[in-house]
Amino acid sequence: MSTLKLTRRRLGASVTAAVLAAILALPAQAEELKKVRFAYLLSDTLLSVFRAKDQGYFAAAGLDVDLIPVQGGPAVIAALASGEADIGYAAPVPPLNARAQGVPVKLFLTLGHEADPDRKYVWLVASKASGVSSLADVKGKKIAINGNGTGCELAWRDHLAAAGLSYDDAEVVVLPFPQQEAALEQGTIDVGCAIQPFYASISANPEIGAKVIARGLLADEKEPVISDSVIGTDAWLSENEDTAKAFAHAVVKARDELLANRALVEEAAVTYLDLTPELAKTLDYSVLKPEVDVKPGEVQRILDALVKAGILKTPLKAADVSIDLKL
Amino acid sequence: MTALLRPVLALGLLAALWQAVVWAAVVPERYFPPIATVVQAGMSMIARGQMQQALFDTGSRAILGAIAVNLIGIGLGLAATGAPSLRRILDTVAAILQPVPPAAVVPMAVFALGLGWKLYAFVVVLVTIWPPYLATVSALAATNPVLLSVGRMAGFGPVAMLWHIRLPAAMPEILAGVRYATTIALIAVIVSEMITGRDGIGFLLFQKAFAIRIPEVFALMFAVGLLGSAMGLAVSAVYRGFAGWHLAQRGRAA
Amino acid sequence: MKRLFLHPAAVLLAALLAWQIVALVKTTPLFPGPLDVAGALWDDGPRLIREIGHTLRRAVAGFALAALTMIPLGLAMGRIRALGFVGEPLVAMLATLPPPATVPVVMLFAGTGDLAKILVIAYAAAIPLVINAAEAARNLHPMLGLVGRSLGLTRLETLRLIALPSALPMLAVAARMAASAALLVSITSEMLLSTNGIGNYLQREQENFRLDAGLAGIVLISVVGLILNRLIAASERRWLGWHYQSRTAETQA
Amino acid sequence: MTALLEAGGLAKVFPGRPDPVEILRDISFAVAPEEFVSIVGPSGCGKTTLLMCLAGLLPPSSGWVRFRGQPVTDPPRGVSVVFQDYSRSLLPWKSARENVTLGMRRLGLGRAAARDRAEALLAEVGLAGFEGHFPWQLSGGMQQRVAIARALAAESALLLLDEPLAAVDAQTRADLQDLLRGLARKFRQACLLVTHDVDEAVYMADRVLVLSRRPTRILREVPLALGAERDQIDTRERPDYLAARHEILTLIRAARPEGAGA
Repeated sequence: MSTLKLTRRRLGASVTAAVLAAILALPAQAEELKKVRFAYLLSDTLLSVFRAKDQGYFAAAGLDVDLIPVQGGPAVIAALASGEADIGYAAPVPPLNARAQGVPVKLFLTLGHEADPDRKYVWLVASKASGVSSLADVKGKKIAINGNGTGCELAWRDHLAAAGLSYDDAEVVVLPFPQQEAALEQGTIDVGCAIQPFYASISANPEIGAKVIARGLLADEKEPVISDSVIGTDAWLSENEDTAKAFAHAVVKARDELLANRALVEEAAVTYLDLTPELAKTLDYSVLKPEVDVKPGEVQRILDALVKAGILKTPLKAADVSIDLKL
Repeated sequence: MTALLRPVLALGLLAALWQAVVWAAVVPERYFPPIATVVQAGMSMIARGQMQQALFDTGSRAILGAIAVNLIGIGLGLAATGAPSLRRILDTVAAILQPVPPAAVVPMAVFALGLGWKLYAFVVVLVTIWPPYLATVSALAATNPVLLSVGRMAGFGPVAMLWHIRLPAAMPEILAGVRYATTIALIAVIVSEMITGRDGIGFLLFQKAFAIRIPEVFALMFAVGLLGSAMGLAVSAVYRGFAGWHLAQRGRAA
Repeated sequence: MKRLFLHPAAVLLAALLAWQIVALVKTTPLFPGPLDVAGALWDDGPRLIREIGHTLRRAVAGFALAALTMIPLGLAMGRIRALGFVGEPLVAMLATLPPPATVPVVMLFAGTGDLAKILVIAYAAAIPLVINAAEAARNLHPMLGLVGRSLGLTRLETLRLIALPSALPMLAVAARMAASAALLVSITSEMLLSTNGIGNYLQREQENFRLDAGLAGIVLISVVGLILNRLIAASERRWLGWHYQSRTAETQA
Repeated sequence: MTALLEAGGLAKVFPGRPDPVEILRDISFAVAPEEFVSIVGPSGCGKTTLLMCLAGLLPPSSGWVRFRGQPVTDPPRGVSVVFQDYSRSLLPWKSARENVTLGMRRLGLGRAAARDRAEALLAEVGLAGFEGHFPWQLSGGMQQRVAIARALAAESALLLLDEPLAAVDAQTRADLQDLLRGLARKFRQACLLVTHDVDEAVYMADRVLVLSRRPTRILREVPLALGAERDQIDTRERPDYLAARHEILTLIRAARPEGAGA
C-alpha cells in the first residue's frame, strides 16, 4: 500500500518536473530566435526572402521570420498598423501614401531598383487590336491598373504626364494582374499595366501582339528608382535596427546565391511561387544595384513624382519616410 | 443513395454545360479550358496533396464557423424573443449592418483586428449571423395560434411553451436560415482567405491566379462547389434529425 | 426609465459616444471617430450621391434580370419533378460559389463594363429567388393543384393563376434577400472592377488610407440599404396584405 | 346544485379598422356538473370567440367567467378544449401517443404511467395500434379522435368542444357523437359543445343555448329531456326532439344576417 503511494508520489513529482522543464524551455527557445512577422504580397523579387527562410539564413542570424501573405499593398500597411506584422513588403507607393495620411511607417530596405534603359519591373502594354502604339494614343482608351494608390497608378500618371496627357484622358479600369491578359486579348481593355510573371505571359501571347508603350515606374529613370520596399512601423524600427540589419544580411546572402545560379532561380520560382517550369524560364532575376538599403535621394525621387502625379497632396521629405540602414 | 446521386448528377451536368461553352469557342481555351484539362489540373493538385490540404483547412474553418455562428444566431434569436428591448436593439443593428458588403469592411477591419483568426471570425460572424437570427425571431413569432392554445390548455409556462411548442414548430424555418448561413459561412471563409490567408482554398485561388495556372483556379472553384454541397448534405442530415416530421409531412402532402 | 434606456436610439447614441471617445483617445487617422466620418460625409456628399446612383442603377438591373428569369425557372423546378431533381443540386452547388469569385469568369464573357457587373449581380440575386420559388411551388397545398385541375386549367395556367400567387409570400421573403444581395454584390463588383460607383469610391479611399471617407461610404450604404428594406416591406404590405391579414385573423380567432 | 362554469355579462370587442368590432354582448349562463350543453347560432356569430373566453384563452372585454367558483383568467385546471381545427391542433412533430400525453402534464404522472394511460385512452377512442403514428399519417376522423383522447387525458370536469366534428364525414360523425357522449358519461364530465349543426346540438345535449347574430347574445335557452341513452335512429324520431329542432331552426333562420324568410 505504502509503496504504491510512494510510487505515485514519485510519479507525480517527475511529471511535474517534466512539465516545469517544458514550460521553462519555451521562453528560452523564444529568446534564442527573435520573432519577426513579415507581411508580403506575392512578387518574384521575394524569392530571396523565401530562400533565406528555407535555407535557415534567418535562423542563423537569430531570426524566426514568419511569412504572412497578404493581398495588396494597402493590406500590408494595415497589417503593420494593426500590429499584426512587424515588417512588410510592398511597392513604394502604398507606404508613402499611408505616411502622408499619418500612418507611422517607414521604408528601410528595397529589393529592386529600376533604371533606364533595361532594368524595369512595370510595363504598360497595349494589344495590337487596340490600335494604341504610343502613350499619345491612350486618350479615350481603356487602361488598367491593379488597384488605386499602387505602383501602376503612379506609372500611368507619370508616363501620361510626360507625354502631355492627363490620367483622366483615359478610362481607368481597376483589374487585378491575373485578369489583364484575358482582358487584353478580348479587347475588354486597350492597355494593361503588367508586372512579372504576367508581362512575360502577355508578351508571349501571339493573339495579343503586345506593344509596350512605356516601361518603368517613372518616365524619367536616368537615375535609379526604387521599385519596391520593405517597411516597418516607426516604433518597431526605432527598437529593432539590428534586427532589420540582420534581416537584410540574410536576404542579401540568399539573393547573391540566386543571382549566381540561374537554375536555382527557376527552381525557387516553381517552389515558392508555384510557377510552371516554362513560366519560370521567362523570369528576369537580375538586379541593378547590389545594395538593399534605401538612399534618401532615391526615395525623394519617388516622393516628388507622387506629388507631381497628384497622388500625394503635400510634399514629404525622404528623411521622414525612410531609414538608411547604411549596410 | 439519391442524396449522393443528385450532386453527382448535378456535377456531371455542370461539366457538360462547361464543355458546351468551351466548344462554342466564345472565349479562348487558354482562359476557359476544356473540362478534361480542369479535371487533370485538379488531379495533379490532389497528387501533390495541395487540394486535400486546402479543402481540409477551408472546410474545417467553415464548418467550425458555421456551427458557432448558427448557435450564436439562434441563441440571440431566442434571447431577443424573450426580451423585446433586446430584439429592438438587435433588429436595429441587423438593419444597419446587413446592407454593408464584407469586402467593404474587411480592409478597415484589418486595421482594427489584424490578420489572424480574429479577422476570420469577424467576417464570418458579420455576414453569417443574421439568417439564423432573423429566421429564429420570425419563426418563433409566427407559431400557429391553435398550437399555442393547446400549450396553454396543457398548462405550459413560457419556458415549456418555448421548448415543447414554439421551438419545434419553428424548427423548419430556423433550419432554412441555418442552411443559408452555412453556405455563406463557406463563402466568408474563402473571401477572408483570399484577402489574408496563408493556406486554404481562398489563398490557393489567389496564388494560382498569380502563377497563371488557370485550369487549377477552375479546379479549385469546382472543389468549392463540392465542399459546399457536402456541407449542404450535412445540414440536410441535421434537418432530418430536428425537423424530419416536416419533411415527411411535406412528402405526404406533395 | 428602463424602457428609455434600452431604446435602440439611445443604444445607438451611446455606441456613437463611446466610439468618439475611443477615437479621441487613439488620435490616429486609422481610427476615425463619428465626427470625422460626418465631416467626410459632408465634404464628399455630392460625389457620394452620384456614385451611389451608379451602384443602384446596376443593382436594380441585376435584380430585375434575376427576377424575370429565376422566378419562372424556380416555380418550374418545384412543379416539374425531373427538372427539380437535377436543377436543385445544381443550384445548391452554384450557391456556394462566392459572387466575387465569379467575377473573373464573367469578365471573360462580358468584359469589365456594366454588363459584367449586372450579370454578377443577377447571379447573386438569382440564388435565393430560384431556391425559394422552387420551395414555394413544391409546398403548394395539393388541394390548390386539384382546384386548378378541376377548373380545367392547363399546366401553364395553373402555374400562373395558382402556383404563382400562392408562392408570393415566400417569394417576397426571397425578393428581400435578393434585393439586399443585389446591393451588396453591386458594391462588391465595383470594388473589383469598376470606374465608378460607391464600391469604387470605398476601394479608392481605403487604398489611399482615407478611412473616415471609407466609413462615410459605408454609412451611406447602410442608409440606402435601410431605405430599400423599408420600401420592400411597405410594398409587401401593399401587395401581400391578404397574407398578413389572414395571419392576424388566425391569431384573433 | 352549484354551477361548474358560470359566465356573467360576458362581452368581447376587437379593436378593428375603421371601427371596433363587437363580437359578444352581455352573455350570461351556467353549466352544471356532468351536464351536456350545446351552443348553436348562425354562422359567424362568434361561437369560437365565446369558447376561447370561457377557456381562459382570450380575456373578455367585460363581464366574468368562473370555474368552480374561481374567476378564470388563465386556462384553469379541470377544463379541456377540443379545437375545431384538429389538423392544426395536433403537434406534427409528435406521435399520437405523445400528443395525448401532452394533455396529462398537469396530472403529474410518471413517464411510464402517462404512456400506459395514453395508450388506454387511444384504445378507448378506437385508435389501438396507431399509437406511434404521426398526425399527418392519420385520416381526418382519426386525427380528431387523437384530439379527443388528448382532451380526455386531463381528467377534466369540463370539456369545451369547438365544432369538433365539423370536418368529418357523416358516418364518422355519428360514431364520434356517440363516442363523445359515452365518454363524457363514463368519465362524469360536463360538456359544452359549440356547433352550427342544430341536429347535432339537440341530439347530444341536455340543454341548448341559441345565440343571436353579431353582436351575439343568448336568444333562448331550450331545455331537453331526451333521456340519458341516445340512439342515432330512435332519438332523432322522438316528437320532443323534432319539436326542439323546429323551434331552434326557426330562431336561427330569423337571426340570419340577411333576415331571409323572417
